[in-house]
Amino acid sequence: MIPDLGKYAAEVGLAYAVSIALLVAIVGLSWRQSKRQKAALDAAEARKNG
Amino acid sequence: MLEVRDFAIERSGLPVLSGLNFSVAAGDALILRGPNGIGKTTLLRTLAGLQEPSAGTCTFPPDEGAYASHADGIKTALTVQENLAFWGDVYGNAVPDAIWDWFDLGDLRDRFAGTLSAGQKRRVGLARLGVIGRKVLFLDEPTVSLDGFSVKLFTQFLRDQHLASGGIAVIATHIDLGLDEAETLDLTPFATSVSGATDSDEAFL
Amino acid sequence: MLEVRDFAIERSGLPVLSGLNFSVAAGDALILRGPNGIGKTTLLRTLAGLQEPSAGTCTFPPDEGAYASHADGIKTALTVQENLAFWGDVYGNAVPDAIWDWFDLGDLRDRFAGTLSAGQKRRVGLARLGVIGRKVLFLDEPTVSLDGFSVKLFTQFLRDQHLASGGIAVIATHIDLGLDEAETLDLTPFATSVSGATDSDEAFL
Amino acid sequence: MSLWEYANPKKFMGWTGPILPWAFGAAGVCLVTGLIWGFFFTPDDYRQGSTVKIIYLHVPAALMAINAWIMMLVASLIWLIRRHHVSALAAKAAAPVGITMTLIALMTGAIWGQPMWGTYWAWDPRLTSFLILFLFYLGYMALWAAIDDPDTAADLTSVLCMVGSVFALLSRYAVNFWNQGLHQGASLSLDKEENVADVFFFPLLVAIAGFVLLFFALVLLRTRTEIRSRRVRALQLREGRR
Amino acid sequence: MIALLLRDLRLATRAGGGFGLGLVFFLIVVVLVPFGVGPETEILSKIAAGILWVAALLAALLSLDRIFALDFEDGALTLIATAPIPLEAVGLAKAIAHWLTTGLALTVAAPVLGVLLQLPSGAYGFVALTLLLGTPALSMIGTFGAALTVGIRRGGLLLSLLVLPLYIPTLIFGAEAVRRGAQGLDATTPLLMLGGITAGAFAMLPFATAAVLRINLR
Amino acid sequence: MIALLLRDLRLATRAGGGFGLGLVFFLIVVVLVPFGVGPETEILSKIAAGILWVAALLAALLSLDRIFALDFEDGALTLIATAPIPLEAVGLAKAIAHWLTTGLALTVAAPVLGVLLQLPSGAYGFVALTLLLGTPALSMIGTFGAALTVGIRRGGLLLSLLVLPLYIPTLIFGAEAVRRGAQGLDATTPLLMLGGITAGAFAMLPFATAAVLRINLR
Ligand code: HEM
Ligand SMILES: Nc1ncnc2c1ncn2[C@@H]1O[C@H](COP(=O)(O)OP(=O)(O)OP(=O)(O)O)[C@@H](O)[C@H]1O
Ligand SMILES: Nc1ncnc2c1ncn2[C@@H]1O[C@H](COP(=O)(O)OP(=O)(O)OP(=O)(O)O)[C@@H](O)[C@H]1O
Ligand SMILES: [Mg+2]
Ligand SMILES: [Mg+2]
Repeated sequence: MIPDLGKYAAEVGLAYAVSIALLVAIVGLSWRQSKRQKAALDAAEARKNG
Repeated sequence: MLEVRDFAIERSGLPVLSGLNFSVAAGDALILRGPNGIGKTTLLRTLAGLQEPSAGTCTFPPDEGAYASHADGIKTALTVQENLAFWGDVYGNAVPDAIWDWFDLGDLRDRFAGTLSAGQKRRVGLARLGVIGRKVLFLDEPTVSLDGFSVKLFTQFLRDQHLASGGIAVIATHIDLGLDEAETLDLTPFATSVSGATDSDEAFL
Repeated sequence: MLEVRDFAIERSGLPVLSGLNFSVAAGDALILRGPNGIGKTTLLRTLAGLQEPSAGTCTFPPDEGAYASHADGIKTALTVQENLAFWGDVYGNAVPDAIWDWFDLGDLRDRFAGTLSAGQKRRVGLARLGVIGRKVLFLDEPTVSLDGFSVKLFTQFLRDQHLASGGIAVIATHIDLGLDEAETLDLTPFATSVSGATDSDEAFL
Repeated sequence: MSLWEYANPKKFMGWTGPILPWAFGAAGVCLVTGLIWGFFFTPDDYRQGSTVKIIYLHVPAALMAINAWIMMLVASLIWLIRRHHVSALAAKAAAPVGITMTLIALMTGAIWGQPMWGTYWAWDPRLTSFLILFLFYLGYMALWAAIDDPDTAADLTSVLCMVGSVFALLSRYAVNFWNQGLHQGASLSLDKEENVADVFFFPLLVAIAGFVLLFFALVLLRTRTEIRSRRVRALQLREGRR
Repeated sequence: MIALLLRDLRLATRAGGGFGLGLVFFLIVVVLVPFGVGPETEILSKIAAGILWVAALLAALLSLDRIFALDFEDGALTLIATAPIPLEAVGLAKAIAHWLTTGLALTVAAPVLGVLLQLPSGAYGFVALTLLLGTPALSMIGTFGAALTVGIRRGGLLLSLLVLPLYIPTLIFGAEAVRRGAQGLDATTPLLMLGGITAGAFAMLPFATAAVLRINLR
Repeated sequence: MIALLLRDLRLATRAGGGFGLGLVFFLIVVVLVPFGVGPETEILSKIAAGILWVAALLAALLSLDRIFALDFEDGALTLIATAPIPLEAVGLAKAIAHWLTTGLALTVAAPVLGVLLQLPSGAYGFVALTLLLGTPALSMIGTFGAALTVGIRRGGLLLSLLVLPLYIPTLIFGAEAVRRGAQGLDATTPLLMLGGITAGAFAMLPFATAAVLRINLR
């Protein structure tokens, strides 16, 4: 099912790998920061109310 | 004549003081008191126009305000004389000859400012006030590092030169200046309660 | 026990004070007084070993001296807690829990030092003295910018913690600390007459 | 009720919360469809061989790199004029996404360059101006990071963004003048004749849609994070007071 | 404004004031490059004009953080901001002082240092001309950058990062004009662009500088 | 000493701390050079190794003034000097912290940036190797220079002036090793010299640094 990439397989594969890695990285980073900040806010909120 | 109405100030988006109302007539001085961190520095900077108040107004004759903080902008590589002459030029005034006596700087006139002791440097910083000829002075702890004699010199300058010629001074200080005729304003009651919100943060609270 | 004999100091090759003799017993404090520019700062720096005296000796238990100047080495990008912990590490001590009360810093513990007011910052600088655990303190105008309450806190710390445990303090100040048991030394009589020459210059005179 | 009301942080948190999953979902669907379509089900180009498949990453990323900067410019202007906090925070939130897009464009381009031009890097104007754009992003983010006070940071970065945009345009002109390029011209024009063949074009469109949606979703998510962190900061400051 | 300009010039010429150090840095970069790339005359003379421009740019860049930081640290900037000089004039005076103490000196020194890099003989005039036209823009853009980072302690490297992309067009047109000029090609366009950038920078950036200073002093 | 090292690393990674900025400066110098000398691949690849070394050296150089100046200005250095850490250890800790935040990053980034300069493919390994061997010396020598100028306000440019001649041997051997290595010649001698300089610097300069600090704090 993998298409025949010919002599440029390395390049095309690398391009896809790098790009997808970068996309995953930015999504993951944003997601983690979001979780962290949410936790920090909940903690601060709890301190304020409690 | 300095008039402050319904004044509120903030520092980094945090309300510091609010509900301030006072006025100082020409020839009068006002002494600000209050514990560390109450907001004296912030108030003086706001009055001097370096930052915006979060509410209220402060009026005094335009182009008559001057602010003096801890850091007195003295260039260590210039002599005392050159330092003062610069401020004279900026404000379009000559350096009054009497200034050397007022602040007991005669002997230090040609010393590089970098070689002065802490108190001597402070005296040069204060002498700037005599050079710029502004009527409304906002002074933040002007007598830090000064010995008793120099404090007296400074009080004398304020009283005999500045206030006597119709000037106004607002002074934050922790020590007793001996300026008995001046009114005192304790800032403690004006500290903003924690629940107050300011412009820039209320959106987030 | 701090003992100073026939001490003479200079600043940039110019003699400043000479003929100083004094000793401070464990548990005692000495207050240095004198007009601006007399040489208090220079004396303290020399005692602390930051510069050489031009004559005389100063003895105190080795590795027990600590110097505190105006600039208190606080990193604005670190929190108060981190700042103190660093000094604790350097001197191999833990930060005593009581320090937050001694200097009323409990509320400021996790603030970045850069966001403190002048007096609050000073308090952090003084709290360092409680962390490093040195016995012989040389303090240059420690209470600058402090309000009355904080000055009291500091005096209390000196008396109850530092001196009570056998510490020594030499303090230059222009204000009254309320440390009544301390001896006072007026430096005015020790000012060197201008004609005196120092080691490094006499070759040219 | 004016449109600006939606930019109130509370309101913003309110209306973005529910659409966030949909935005990510749509982005994911488009991206996966576009990339799989492009990677598996398109023929090779007769000149470029299989490397043409890189286009589905390269072009959308390049487009978004520029569009992210434009979005930041607009958001900065809104902040400077109307002082809507969310606008400043959205600009801040977009920068890391924009720089990632720039990096993807640069790296896929570089990888593509090796088989096509025989070198990973040439000082072609298009490539060079992307490198300059990368530097602008870096500077912008570094300035945000270096300033403690959030409003000051917002003001300063906004001015930087405006001045920087002028100089970015100037740089574009300068590099064009400086060197003749190897890179192909725009072929995604409305003028059908120059366009790439449809087999490449449709998956490319889907991939572009995917990148746009992903950018949108990420900026929403990051803006929400920034709003939360501002609120945490405000609460903490408040606690720190006596 | 004149008072400020004169003071800055006087400070720059005092001990530790930084006058001449930009020049020295320029000299040092120019000296380093042959150590790095090796002594072959032929290569050196090809890259000479470019290296001179890059070195001039780096020398200008590295003296930027003095423009405001010293005045900020000792409080003078706050006092100047409340003095009866518009902040726009302050920005302009600072940029002019920077150019007089740095750009002008670089312009004079560049042809001399060209000898070290085996600069082709036709290029000397163009190097001087382009630097004369271009360095004022470097000073003005740099002043804006310095104002932007004035509140940041030791913002020096951040300043470089912010300013360098802004310097690129000036560099490109400057170096390109020299290269074309030296080969006898028509250098009018890059020279015009260079002049245009300088004029534009002085027309607009004082305002941006003032705005940014106001924000930073708040 | 560990406490100091850890604090410096922490400060460097805080906002405005300067971590990564040395790297960015490196990137920027590398990017500027082609704008100056023009885009021709052939010329660029000839000068690439030399430019990388010069750029690394400049990047290290420009981050030097942070080593002591910040601590000096806020008084921390005086306090550290009276603390129970020998000043020699202070110098060493500062140099190590500088290398970790600057030299190491430069070493990693150099091969990547080599692409921009069309570095010949045989030279990549040698660039990384020589930088790894040489940048510690740059940090240590620079720490000494920073200690020498610590009392001088904004001594940044003066510092560069003092340190650059000290850097020249490192630069020569470093660049030479890469050039020889890339051409397949024997690069043992310059590599050995490079290692020797680093070893010597770390053996001797902490003491010189401490001595100079002592004088400057007087
Ligand atoms: C680091 C290097 C590169 C960068 C920064 C870059 C940048 C860009 C940009 C900004 C676009 C969008 C232009 C537009 O739509 O108007 C683009 C499109 C494109 N690039 Fe690159 N590029 C690079 C290398 C390459 C290489 C090596 C190739 C292949 C030989 C290539 C082939 C293309 C193609 C085919 C398009 C689509 C053109 C179009 O349809 O508009 N690029 N590139
Ligand atoms: N860097 C310097 N170079 C030359 N002379 C100096 C230098 N610093 C201080 N002096 C001079 O040395 C003398 C002693 O200064 P010192 O700072 O010790 O005084 P001080 O007693 O601490 O004064 P203050 O109460 O004002 O702090 C003063 O006359 C001062 O002018
Ligand atoms: N940069 C800053 N960021 C955030 N908060 C700050 C900042 N500077 C000061 N503050 C806070 O603002 C409040 C007011 O500070 P301000 O400096 O005006 O106090 P002050 O009355 O002058 O005190 P002091 O007598 O100690 O000088 C303090 O609680 C302080 O902690
Ligand atoms: Mg204050
Ligand atoms: Mg003193």
